Amino acid sequence: MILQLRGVTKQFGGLTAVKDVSFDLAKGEILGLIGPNGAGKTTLFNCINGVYPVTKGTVTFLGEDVTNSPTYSMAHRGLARTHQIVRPLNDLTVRDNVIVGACYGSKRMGLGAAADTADKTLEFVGLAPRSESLAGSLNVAQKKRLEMARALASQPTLLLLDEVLAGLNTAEVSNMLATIRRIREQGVTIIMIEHIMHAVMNLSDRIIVLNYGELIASGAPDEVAQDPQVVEAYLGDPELAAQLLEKEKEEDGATGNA
Amino acid sequence: MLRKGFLILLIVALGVMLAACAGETSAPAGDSAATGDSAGEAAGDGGQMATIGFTASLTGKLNVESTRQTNGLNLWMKQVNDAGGVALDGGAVQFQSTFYDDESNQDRVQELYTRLATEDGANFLISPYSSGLTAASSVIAEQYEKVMITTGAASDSNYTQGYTLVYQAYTPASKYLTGAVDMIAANSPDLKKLAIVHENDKFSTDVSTAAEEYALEQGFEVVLFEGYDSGTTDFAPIINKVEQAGPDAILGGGHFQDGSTFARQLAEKGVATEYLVLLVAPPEPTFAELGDAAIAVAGPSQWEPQAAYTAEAAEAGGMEWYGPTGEEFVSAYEDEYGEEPSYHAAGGYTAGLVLQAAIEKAGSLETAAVKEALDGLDILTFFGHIKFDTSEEAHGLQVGHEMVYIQWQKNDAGDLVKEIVWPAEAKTAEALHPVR
Amino acid sequence: MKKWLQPGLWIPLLLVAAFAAYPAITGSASARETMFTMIMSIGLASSLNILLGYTGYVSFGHIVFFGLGGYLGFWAIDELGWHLAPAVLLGGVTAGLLALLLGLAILRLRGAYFALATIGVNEAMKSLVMNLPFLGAATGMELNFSVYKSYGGPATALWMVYWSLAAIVLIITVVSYAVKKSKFGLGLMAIREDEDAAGIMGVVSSRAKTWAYVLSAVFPGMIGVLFFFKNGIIEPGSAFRLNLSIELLVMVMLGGAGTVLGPILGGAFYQRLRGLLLTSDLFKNIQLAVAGLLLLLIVLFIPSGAVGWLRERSDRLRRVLE
Amino acid sequence: MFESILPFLVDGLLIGIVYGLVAMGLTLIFGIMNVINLAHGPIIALGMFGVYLFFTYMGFNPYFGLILMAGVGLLFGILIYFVAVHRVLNGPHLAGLLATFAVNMMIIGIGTSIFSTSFRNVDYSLGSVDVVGVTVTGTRLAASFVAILVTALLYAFLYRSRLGKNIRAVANNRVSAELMGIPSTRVLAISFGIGTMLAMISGGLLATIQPFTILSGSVYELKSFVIVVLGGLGNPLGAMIGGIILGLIEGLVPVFMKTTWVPVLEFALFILILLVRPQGLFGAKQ
Repeated sequence: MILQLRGVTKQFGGLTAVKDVSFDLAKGEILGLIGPNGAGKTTLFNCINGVYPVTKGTVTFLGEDVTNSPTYSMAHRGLARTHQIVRPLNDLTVRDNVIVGACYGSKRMGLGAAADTADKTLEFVGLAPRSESLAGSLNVAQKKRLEMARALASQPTLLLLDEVLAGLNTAEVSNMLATIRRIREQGVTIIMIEHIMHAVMNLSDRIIVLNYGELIASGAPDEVAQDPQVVEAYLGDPELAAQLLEKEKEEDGATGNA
Repeated sequence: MLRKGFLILLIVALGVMLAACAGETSAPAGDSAATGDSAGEAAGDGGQMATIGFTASLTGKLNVESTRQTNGLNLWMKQVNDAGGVALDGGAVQFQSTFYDDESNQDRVQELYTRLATEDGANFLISPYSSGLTAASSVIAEQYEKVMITTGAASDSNYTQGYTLVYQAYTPASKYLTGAVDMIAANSPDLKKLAIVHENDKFSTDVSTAAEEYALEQGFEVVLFEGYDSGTTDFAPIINKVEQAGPDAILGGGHFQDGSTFARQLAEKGVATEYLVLLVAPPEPTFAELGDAAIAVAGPSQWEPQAAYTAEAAEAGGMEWYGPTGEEFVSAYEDEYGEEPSYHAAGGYTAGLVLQAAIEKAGSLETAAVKEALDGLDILTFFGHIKFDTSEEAHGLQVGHEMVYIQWQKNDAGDLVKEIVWPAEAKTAEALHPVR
Repeated sequence: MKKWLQPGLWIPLLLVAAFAAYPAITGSASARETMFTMIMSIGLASSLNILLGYTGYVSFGHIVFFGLGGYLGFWAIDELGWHLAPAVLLGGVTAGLLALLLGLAILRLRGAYFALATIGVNEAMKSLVMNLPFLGAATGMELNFSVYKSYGGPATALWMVYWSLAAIVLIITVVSYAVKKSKFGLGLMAIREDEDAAGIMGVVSSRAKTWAYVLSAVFPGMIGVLFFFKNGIIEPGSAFRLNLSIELLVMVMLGGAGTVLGPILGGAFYQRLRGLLLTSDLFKNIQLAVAGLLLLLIVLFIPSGAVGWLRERSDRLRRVLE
Repeated sequence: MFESILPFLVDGLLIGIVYGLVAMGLTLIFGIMNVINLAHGPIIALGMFGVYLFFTYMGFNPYFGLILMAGVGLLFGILIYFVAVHRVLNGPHLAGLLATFAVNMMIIGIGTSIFSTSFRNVDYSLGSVDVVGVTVTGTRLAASFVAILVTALLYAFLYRSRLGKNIRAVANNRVSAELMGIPSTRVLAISFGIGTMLAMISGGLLATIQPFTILSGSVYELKSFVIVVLGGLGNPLGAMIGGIILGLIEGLVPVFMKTTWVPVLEFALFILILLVRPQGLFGAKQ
């Protein structure tokens, strides 16, 4: 097991954002994390990588109890993540952004090695031509790739992807999906939060569903899509519900794109 | 490679150029200063011209006192030059001044005095106003072997730092309030409890510490010894503390503003005391603006227009009389500046006068000769007795000059007037007490 | 390493060296005093830049390190009879230690709270020193003139102090460049851009910030000893002058925060501008207002300062100027 | 014992109430737009000079001068907002600090050249009053009274008037306030004006009880920092409580030790509060 959550609960004042969530994650797996807006998905990420201290429960990463470890120590242990709202280091170049990831990630490389890694990673995500631009000057899709590159450059064991597809156009989405597949091929375990259903259904080996902070379903994509509790949870958001139901039709729609 | 070399050269050139510009202008000198006395310019007929360098606080927190001091010095220079200068062996020497604005700021003083001593070729230096600025300038005077007369710089500590060319015109801080202790002992032998409340700066702390020591020696009890921060405007806590301690007399103060505010707030709170003696503020003519709160407030002064030091007194005391009489000085100053001279103005004039006496005696402008003359100087002027300590430990410390104590009293017409109440031989009225 | 030959390093180094050498070329003591002020500003501004420019923490009370270092060094020379060199080191170490202690505490605060806390630290330290008799309390301390004699007379002593200052400022320039080009510096800049994101990427921000703070404090501590040794007198008011602290901020902003060259140009330009305004009949009385107007225009329209502005103009300049 | 510390207590309390008003403008502006106004000190000094000039040259009663200065302050604050603050509002916090500091330099620079740095007094007396056996000057008592009155009026304005409610809405969340149709720029400008007005009024009150120079504001700016941190940045009522605490410290500490230790304690407390309770002793959480 790479990651184990046991009874993780997070309260903000009176509000319970995440309630008693437990799950396991095996090496090499892609786990989809879905749920309606405000279900506590990002909060759960924040609990896993130490942004928020958890109210209750434990997080075990690579066999060690890492509950409430500071964010940097999670990064050093090999956990990387991207943000739903991108957080580029605006006044640094794209390359420097990625070098930070490499320098301070799981390998804590020296500057020289980090620069090599950064160049390779930028090549990998297709940002090499912009590597000397300031991160602040990128467009949204590029910033998303930058986040990805930064996370990858840290040579993570586990990658948390928070809506990397949101705000991208169709071509950009399929590009990104291809990238994610290739990351998996390198043996990186992934948890991804995603609203674009066909993507998450296609990529994930397994899906867990959060609603009002509670884990309401877990299983293979097909099972989850048909789970009445999940469908009900999504009724509040007709668009998502429609996507969920149409999933069958779109099967394999994005594959074959390399 | 060639291009790189060129670039390096360019940057070095740029740097030096920028430095040069800075060198020219960052001293605020240039045009605002160097206004040599116009009378001095005419001394081209074989006579010599001596340059006196100093800085003054044209701006900054000390500008009022500093300006008066400069006025006094300029008056002296004008009078000497009008009289044809000082006669030396090689012909008469006249004086011109070079000065800069120090903004009452210690950072700039050394830069400016170095400039005066080297580039501007000053023969002699006069100190800036205030002890802190003077301490910084003394290092430079000594380093470049220029005689410096200090005025408006009373702290004793500057004269125990091993300087050999720095001479003090003022009575040192340690003597400022000892006379007040003597006065109280003489007038009201039954009073024993003193409160000393002083501004927490160099000068006032030196004064108060010395006064406390002296008072204890004289058998007084110091029931409160307390400092307050410079710039204090609310004395309520201090006054409450004074009332709690219940002293017979209150000594202390600092500079003009805090002193007059303290006096005012004491009056507002109706604090009863036999004597109230404050530094610096009471001798200032504007202290009278406090109205009734000023009545019976006393203070030490370096000099007062009424002080009548005379040639006869000099003779009696075995000293040489030098310079104008007090009356002559006051009327000349009033003609020139349209106001009564304060002791800062008299101090500035005296600094020049002392220098003149020493140059005359030395018959030379050479530092060594003038230094020797200053060491041996023992004169009485309108400002009082001038004599310097020549010991190694406290060279240049003023040992001749005495403070006078003034007190604000109401005359028969109901106007507030300053009367000299101490020392006994100089007094113009009996000290009024209690204050309230 | 190749990076030591980069123009980003040698341009600022040459510039500082040229400033420093100017009085030696003319041999004028008064030029030396003028340049002392300028080079000191450059050194202090460059030190502040490590915290302000690289790490993004606004310290309003940075002068506390100059003051405290100056005080301790002065005390060692005056009371313990130390030579200037170890005293300068003592000043640096004291300032560094204070920064280390403070770093563990107030660096947890962010943004405006940190800025306010630094003012508080400076004022607290000033009032504390005013109550410490061994440091001369409110009256401060004075050096006996004979001290200078052991350095070969006052003239030699003052030139020695000047060259020591120049050497320290050259070191600061190298350190500033080295930090900027290092992994440590990259971590600092990541903190400046987004402290939380930096943490998530693995930057141990509490530790990095503290070391940046220490580094930016050590040199002002050393410079303080040199300055007050030269002055021969130290008082609480001149050691912990909040105004100077804020002037340093202005210098860094003028030249460009976060660049190696910026604080150097900013320091030189600010001192020169002050000189110009003070000597101009038109501006003499309102020099502060003119400086304020200039600052406002820069903050509003060129927030990245002169060097930052140039770097934004062209990629070529960005490669040359650091 | 109590008898003997009573005068310390009364004086501390009275000046503390005025301190509360001194800091209120600073904390109000911070609460609404997250800007620490470094021009706060010079604005206080302008308030002092305003009352002084009206009194000395036009013979206006200082308390009437205070009302005039309130109007001047409002307009002046709105001017500062549009000249210096508006553009940097969404920038890094350093920009806000530096922009307001630039205003500070300009006011001090021009003020010094007009008024020099010599001390002024508003030569106005209301005599002395006996409060629970302690002699207190009338102007001091009046200053505390006016400070409380102004605080009450401010709260009435913030909680009763439409504009006040808009201000609170903008303070709470500027974006959603805009979505609700509140013109945030206008509201922010007026808020800055009100903050400036409060600073000017407090300056005017101080002028009636103490001498001052154009530079005096900086002393009160430093005090204001301590006060707002005590009471919680952004909380006007907290500022009043913080002011009273500061006044009591200044009044009572001298009973037990030398007055020169007062600033040490003040700033140590200031740092301590920042570290332990950055939201202030009574601060509402942001």
